[in-house]
Amino acid sequence: MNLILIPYGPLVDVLGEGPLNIECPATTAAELLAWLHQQYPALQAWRGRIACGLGDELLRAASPLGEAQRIALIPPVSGG
Amino acid sequence: MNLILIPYGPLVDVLGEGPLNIECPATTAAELLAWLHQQYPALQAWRGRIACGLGDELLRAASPLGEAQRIALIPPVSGG
Amino acid sequence: MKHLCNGPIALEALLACDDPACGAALLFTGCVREHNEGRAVSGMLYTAHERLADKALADICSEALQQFEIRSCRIIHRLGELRLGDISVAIAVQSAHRPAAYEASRWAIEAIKQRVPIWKKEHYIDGASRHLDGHTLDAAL
Amino acid sequence: MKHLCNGPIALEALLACDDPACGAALLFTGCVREHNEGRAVSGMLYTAHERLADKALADICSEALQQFEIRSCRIIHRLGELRLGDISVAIAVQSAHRPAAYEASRWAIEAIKQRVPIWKKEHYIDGASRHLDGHTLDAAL
Repeated sequence: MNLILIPYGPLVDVLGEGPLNIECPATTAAELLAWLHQQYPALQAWRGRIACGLGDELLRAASPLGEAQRIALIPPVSGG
Repeated sequence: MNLILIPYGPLVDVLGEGPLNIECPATTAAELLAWLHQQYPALQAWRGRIACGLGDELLRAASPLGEAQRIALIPPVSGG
Repeated sequence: MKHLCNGPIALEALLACDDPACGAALLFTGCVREHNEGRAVSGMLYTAHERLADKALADICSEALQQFEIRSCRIIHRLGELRLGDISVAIAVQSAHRPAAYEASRWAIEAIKQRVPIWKKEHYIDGASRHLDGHTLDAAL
Repeated sequence: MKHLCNGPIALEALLACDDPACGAALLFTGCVREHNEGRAVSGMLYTAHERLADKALADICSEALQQFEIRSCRIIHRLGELRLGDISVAIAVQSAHRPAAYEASRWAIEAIKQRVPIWKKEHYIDGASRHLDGHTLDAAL
């Protein structure tokens, strides 16, 4: 599946500003993250700590992904 | 002893704006209040609830009073 | 009288944060409410023993600085006739970290209500007025 | 974006109290501090997932209104490059009685730090910069 990834916050330091056009076998949000961790070992510190956003919604683990979707990669937050 | 009493807050409703010039046998703050309660039965609701001020100090029960002092009569407070 | 005023409280001055060690500021304001204990309020008269009230408010600021990890505490209480919505009291606290600001501000407003010789007289829309019940000072006899 | 801004936060608008049922107002402001974790800070960059952040801040306002006896809750978070002393976030809560205002304000700032997709990147006087550690969202996978 083709996806467009937008890294946020400290993930920009690891993945660049993006958007990243990727081609991956993932069909759910959880599968996307598993694939990402395999492809980018530098994400190790964020294992279990990244949320996926689509539009103005956060995705669940089993949320299905669709072709050409823009997925926000959202690391731990530090506003305030 | 001659004293000048200045009522504050709701005590103004009972004793008037003041200052009240009084002549009384009290020699301490506690004695003054005992005498006041005798003279002004309308103060009944404030028994044990009035503090005495002299200058920028609050008096203790045994604080001695002096001739012609101006004593502030300070009922329960309701600022804020 | 550093802590008392007779007109609107200057909030801008209270908000000013020129201490770069502060990461949090909390401004509490109390104002005249349209209802109290079920009665419709039209306004409020605040009177004070000004000398003792100013001293008590200064004491509260000093004690807040001692008791809590805060960098500043400023309190202004307004006196005179206030209308609905007018601010009667403002407490500005600044600190490095936010928990101390909340704790100190909360402590200060309770201390004001318990210790400062200021009195409210409520005016009602039916034309009546009355002094509110208050907190007896520790020094009461 | 109702809850986000790119320049100084307009505090006057947040302070305005035109609800005569309110007796208490609390304004929390967080600002950039000169030290953090022992390092001398020169400034801070705030970035956000703006759409999700605005929604999360709106949710926090709604939830505060449901959970606490308050009449209004307004939150503004500033984004972009901030200097020392600049206000990054402001929370204005108004209520009939003060305890609810304190509780809601305190709850809201904690919720902001835990739930809103905004990130700090600290700049240090030695020229270095780094993103701060943060709170993992409940939705993290």
